[in-house]
Amino acid sequence: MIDILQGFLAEKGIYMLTFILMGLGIFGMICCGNYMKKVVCMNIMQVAIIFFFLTLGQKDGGTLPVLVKDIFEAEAYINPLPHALMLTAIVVSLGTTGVALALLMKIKEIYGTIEEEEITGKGWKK
Amino acid sequence: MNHIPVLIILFPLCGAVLCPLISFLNPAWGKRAVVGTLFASFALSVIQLAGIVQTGEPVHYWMGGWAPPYGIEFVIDGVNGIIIVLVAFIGAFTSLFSSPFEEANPNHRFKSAGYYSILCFLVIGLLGLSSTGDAFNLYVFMEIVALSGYGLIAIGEEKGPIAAFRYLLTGTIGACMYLMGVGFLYSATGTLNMADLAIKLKEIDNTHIIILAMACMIVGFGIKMALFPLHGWQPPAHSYAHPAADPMIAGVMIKIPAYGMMRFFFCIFEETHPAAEVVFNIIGVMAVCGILFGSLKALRYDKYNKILAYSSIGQVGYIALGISLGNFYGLVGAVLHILSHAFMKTGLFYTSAALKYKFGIHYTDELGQIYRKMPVTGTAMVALSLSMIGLPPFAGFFSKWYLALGAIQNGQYFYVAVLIVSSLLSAIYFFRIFERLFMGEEKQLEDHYPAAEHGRKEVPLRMIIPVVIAAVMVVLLGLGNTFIVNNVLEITVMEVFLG
Amino acid sequence: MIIDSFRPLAAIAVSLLAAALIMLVGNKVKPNVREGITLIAAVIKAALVFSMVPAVLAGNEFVCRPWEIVDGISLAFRTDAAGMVFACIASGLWIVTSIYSIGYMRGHHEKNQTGYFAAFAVCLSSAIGIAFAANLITFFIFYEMLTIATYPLVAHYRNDAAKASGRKYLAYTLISGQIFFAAIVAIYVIYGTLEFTPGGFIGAGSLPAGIMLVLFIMMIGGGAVKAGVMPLHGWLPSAMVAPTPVSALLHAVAVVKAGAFCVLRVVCYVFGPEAAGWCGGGKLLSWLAVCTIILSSCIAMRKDNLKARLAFSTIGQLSYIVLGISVLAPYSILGAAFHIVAHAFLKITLFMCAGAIFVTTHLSEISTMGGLAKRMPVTATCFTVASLGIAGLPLLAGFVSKMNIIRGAFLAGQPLFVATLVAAALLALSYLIPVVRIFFGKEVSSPVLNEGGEASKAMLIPIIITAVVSFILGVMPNAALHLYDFAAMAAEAIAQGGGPIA
Amino acid sequence: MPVIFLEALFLILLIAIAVTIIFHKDLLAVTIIYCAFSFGAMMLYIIVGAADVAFTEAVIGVVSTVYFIIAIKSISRRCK
Amino acid sequence: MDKVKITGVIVIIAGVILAGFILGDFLPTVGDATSSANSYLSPYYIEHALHDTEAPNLVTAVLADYRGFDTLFETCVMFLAGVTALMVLLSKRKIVKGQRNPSDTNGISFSGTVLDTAFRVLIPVILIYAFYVLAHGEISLGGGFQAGALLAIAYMIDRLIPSFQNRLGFFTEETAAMTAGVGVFIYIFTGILPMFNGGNFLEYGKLPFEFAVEAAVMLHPVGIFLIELGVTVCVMATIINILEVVLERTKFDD
Repeated sequence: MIDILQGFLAEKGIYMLTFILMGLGIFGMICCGNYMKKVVCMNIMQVAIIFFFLTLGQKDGGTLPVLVKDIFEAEAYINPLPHALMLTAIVVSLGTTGVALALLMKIKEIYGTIEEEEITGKGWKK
Repeated sequence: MNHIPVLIILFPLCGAVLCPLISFLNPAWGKRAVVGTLFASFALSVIQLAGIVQTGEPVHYWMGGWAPPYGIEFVIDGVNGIIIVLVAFIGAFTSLFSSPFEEANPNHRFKSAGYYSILCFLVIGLLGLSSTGDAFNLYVFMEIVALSGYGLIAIGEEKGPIAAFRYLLTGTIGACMYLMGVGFLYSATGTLNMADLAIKLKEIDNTHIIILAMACMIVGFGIKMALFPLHGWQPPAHSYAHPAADPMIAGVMIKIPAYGMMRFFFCIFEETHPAAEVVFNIIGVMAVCGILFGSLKALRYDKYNKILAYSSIGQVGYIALGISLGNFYGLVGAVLHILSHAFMKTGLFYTSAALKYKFGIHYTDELGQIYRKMPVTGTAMVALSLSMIGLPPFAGFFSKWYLALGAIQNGQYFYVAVLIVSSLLSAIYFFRIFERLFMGEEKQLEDHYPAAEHGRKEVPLRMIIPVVIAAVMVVLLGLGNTFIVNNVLEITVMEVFLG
Repeated sequence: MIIDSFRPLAAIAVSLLAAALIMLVGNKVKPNVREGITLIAAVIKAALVFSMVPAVLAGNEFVCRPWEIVDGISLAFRTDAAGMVFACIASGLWIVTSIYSIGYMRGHHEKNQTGYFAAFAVCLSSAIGIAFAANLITFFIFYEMLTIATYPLVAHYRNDAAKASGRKYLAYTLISGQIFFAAIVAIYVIYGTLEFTPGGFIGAGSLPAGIMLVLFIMMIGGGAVKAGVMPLHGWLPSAMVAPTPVSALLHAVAVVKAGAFCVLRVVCYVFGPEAAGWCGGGKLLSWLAVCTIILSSCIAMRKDNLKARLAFSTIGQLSYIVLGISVLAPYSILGAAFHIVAHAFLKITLFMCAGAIFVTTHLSEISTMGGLAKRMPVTATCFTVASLGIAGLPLLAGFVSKMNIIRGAFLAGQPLFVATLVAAALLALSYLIPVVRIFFGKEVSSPVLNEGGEASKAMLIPIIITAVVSFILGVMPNAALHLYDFAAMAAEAIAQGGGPIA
Repeated sequence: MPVIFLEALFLILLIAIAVTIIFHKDLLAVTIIYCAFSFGAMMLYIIVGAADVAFTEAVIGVVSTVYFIIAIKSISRRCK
Repeated sequence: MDKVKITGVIVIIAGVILAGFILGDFLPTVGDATSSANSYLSPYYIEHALHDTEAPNLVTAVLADYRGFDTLFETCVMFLAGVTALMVLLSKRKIVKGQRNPSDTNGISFSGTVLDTAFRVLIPVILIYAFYVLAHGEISLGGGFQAGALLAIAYMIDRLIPSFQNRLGFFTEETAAMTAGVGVFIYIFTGILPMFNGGNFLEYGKLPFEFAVEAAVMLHPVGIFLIELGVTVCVMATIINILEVVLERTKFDD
């Protein structure tokens, strides 16, 4: 039973859960009326993508990608490339969040609200 | 070792990061650092293109000396060589163009420095986006472009922040989608280098993942280039951005992702792949809808920038149409349209910014008889608009010619009809502007910045030069298109894109 | 023999440069300088064009291929016989119209004269470009340039009426132009060439007849709109709101003639008589032309506004050319080519007369012009001469061309067309002679006609010149520029169907 | 127990947190929950062996939470 | 609205699960050491990193050396984010600061000396740890980014707790942005140096410091340290920058 579950998780389950998380993030970005929550959901989505990349580099029986004396076999370590990539992506997400928050404060100053509906009602479309 | 590919980026990069510090020491020199480095980068890009045309070989530059696929490399062939020239060209002149704007509000020392820094980063990002040969590096540059775009849109007019915020949300989804696509490709091949990806993808038979990656790429690049159903962020962003930076944002920022898309679909995915045909058809449908939608929507607005923004949606559709055709003439048309539309839209936004700068004009019904007060701007506007409609001998006509040629070669007569309809629709809204420009009632207009420009007829020379250059380039690009096609595109498109 | 020369390009560039110069300095210098530029450019241009006449007449061709304009096709200019016919009248009449414009614009105290003269110069450039274009893409570039350059002239007054007619003009010409463009692309993809070839490069039967007919219609549409063939003529009468020199230009020199010339190029140099006849396009076009001739003559009779009557007369006369071409017989093509010349001189005389009358007396309705001959005898006389010429009376230019068209139609076994042509001549008489009768009538219908004198010299001299020329052309069709020979050469080349002379 | 179950467990936890964030009305609470989300993500990264990424995520979790809280101070706390 | 959200969430969960079952397994099995992702580039990095770059931490080796160019622009993104945030809020009015004293409410006020003292003790620890992380980036976990963020966190604590009187606070929003720029410039400069010595951009092996080391490969740790230093400065300054920008325009009235 555990074997089957493990096999299922390894083949599909983890990816499914990751995609669900990503889907929720995108859904939140689209459906939440509050801009602040949109930003939080954006972060959720980014976490999902980062995790997706990390799972690609996962290796059974591998350890952290820090070399230990005398062990240089490729099988012994987890793939370091996705980690390096995701470090970059994570920093980018922090930058984006910072800018988004600054924008939110500016929007609050101009419109007095950060609710999508209220802003749309104030003649945004024109 | 030839360092030009990286120097093109490094010069403005140094200017951009040191601009705040230099401005702190001496406000005038911060600006000059950015403008100077951008012009240096433009000169270098021209040298680089000349070298590529002479040798006919793409230039490779290995970052850190690491051979691809282990390190990051820059690959510059004819097509992106010319696009780099375009970006550096427009970037340099836009930085020149924006200086009167920044002098007009000297209330804060950092304001000018920050503006130039962000603008410079936009240029850097676009340069990197077009020169990189690494899929993940492309993502990083995409984010640079996006972040600087958010900044320049947010510091624009009153609705700028909210336009920027919407762009931020949509743009992040786009970038993440692109990243997803790269993830799929990486999971299937284990490499990130584009050339290497192309080789590896030929070997694998896992079709699902290629389709998924293609879908993600379409969404990712589609959002960045404002392709039809994914264009929502674009009209507000282009209409409310900082007027001086708007030429760059509207003219170039949405074109380079189109080039990226082209590169992915022709260099990395095989265009003979069974899924490719479906994907190309989908892009074609999106393009057609975008062309018609953009042109129709532009008819509804009176705001000059909005009209231009919606027409951009249509024009990006032209490029996507060229991509979806997938034959030689279609691709040549798409690349030429990237070039010509960049100059047209940049020029039109220059005129828009000049109007805003001089008289604070935002709406076309304020344009009455403005050509008497600003003859150069008025003339440039006419030339650029005629090019947008696609009338000879301006550049817009010739890219349309190649697109139509490609469409008929593929037997897609419907696309030709769409091109024609779109030309006619754009003729309607541009001639409406002309009517107002030449035949509208003259309005009493007051100088927007009376203190800065007392008693002058036109806008300052630094703004006139870019306007004139854009208009001249549209003519030159039209009459000299075969120079580009024969010397640069013919070889590169055949070899790089169509294998 | 082929002569590589930049003369064709120079002839085009002269007036473009003049336009640029006028735009740049027009508002800063005195009107005399500005108009001096126009006149000098006109003279240089005419000299350039006329200087090529002897060589072309001797069977040579001036060819100029400056550079490739799109992949695989050069921007190419070639002075073949048909092109020379059009170029000669366009450049020759530009001088006349310029002089006349100066008189008219000053007499009428028009605004925006700088833009007017600049646009006029661009129009002429495009006309010469159209005449000399050696392939379809060059042709199309100048054709669209003409469309755009004419727009400011049509909308010259910048009031609501002008705006409306400008829109109408653009709607007709741009739509047809874009369709023309699509057809060009299709032809390039299918046949791999766009070079004008006497006798056409499209072989009969190389495409299914239906598709070829569609292509034919798409291409002819571009010319037919400008030439005012009947269902597509709507813009022409409403463009009458423009100043009279513009109407003269539109109707006599550049625009409608460019349309007719476009029809000639498409039918005879792209499709060729054989393919045009095979796909049924020739027949379609000739019936359209017949209908246009009859209908427009009938409408012209009912118009009281002089310019409107002349406009419908133009529509009818242009359809003569179209009919001549679409009969597809050598003589009729000769006649059509020569009718471009004849009608140019005749109709420009008529329009200039109408303009002179309007500027001098401010009268525009025919019914108010009774007894005009008393005040303006020279104008009235010239008007009479031109009217008779339009009707096709012997000794005047119109006779030569109509005779040849009829001869061609007769030899081609189309008696119905012959009948139409003869009837149309009578109809032309019936709508122009009443005007003449009113002019020379005893009864003076407007008080302004009792006093004052003739029109100003700047207007009068061009009128006299064109009237005299149309008489000379009627007596000696080959006088001076050998335009008749050119027309004959063109018809002969088309009939023989020689390959491209490039 | 294989690592993969832990992964799945934490992913489900994250999904639950995400759903909570989407439905919650109090922005300050959302921020605090997001802090928990960030922590969960960090654990997840450690589980898959990406210690560097986890380290970064931990640091960023702190920084962005502080940003969020300060921003909420100047923006209203309630949301519709 | 809530109903829409509930439906949406359910649809997404169900949709992804369905799609996962319907589509075949096109992604590699999690943990599969033989998948193409794990068997093409990664063995090269693992086996050659130490030899190539002298950095036992593979992630740092890849991040700072093999793909150092990415990291340069990652740093640029941070700098850019700081400048952008500053530019966006530049026109917004700042909240006027009063005299800084313990009772000042400009800052999140933690009441009680215990917490204050706890944080006071924390700051030097964090600082030391940050420098450790910076210096040991290529050997063990961490690197420039984490070090910078830790430094910034120390600053944050100092800045946010009113009773600390902001002793570390020598930054304003503008000086922070400038410092971030200098940080990026350190990075770029480190990259440019090898170009004078015949190397490519960021080719640490050609740094002009041959006299100090016995083998060219030993220059790699030097290069990595230098760029990590740049990253640290930039990241620290940017986080402080955004913090100052947001903080100075926020009123803490409760």
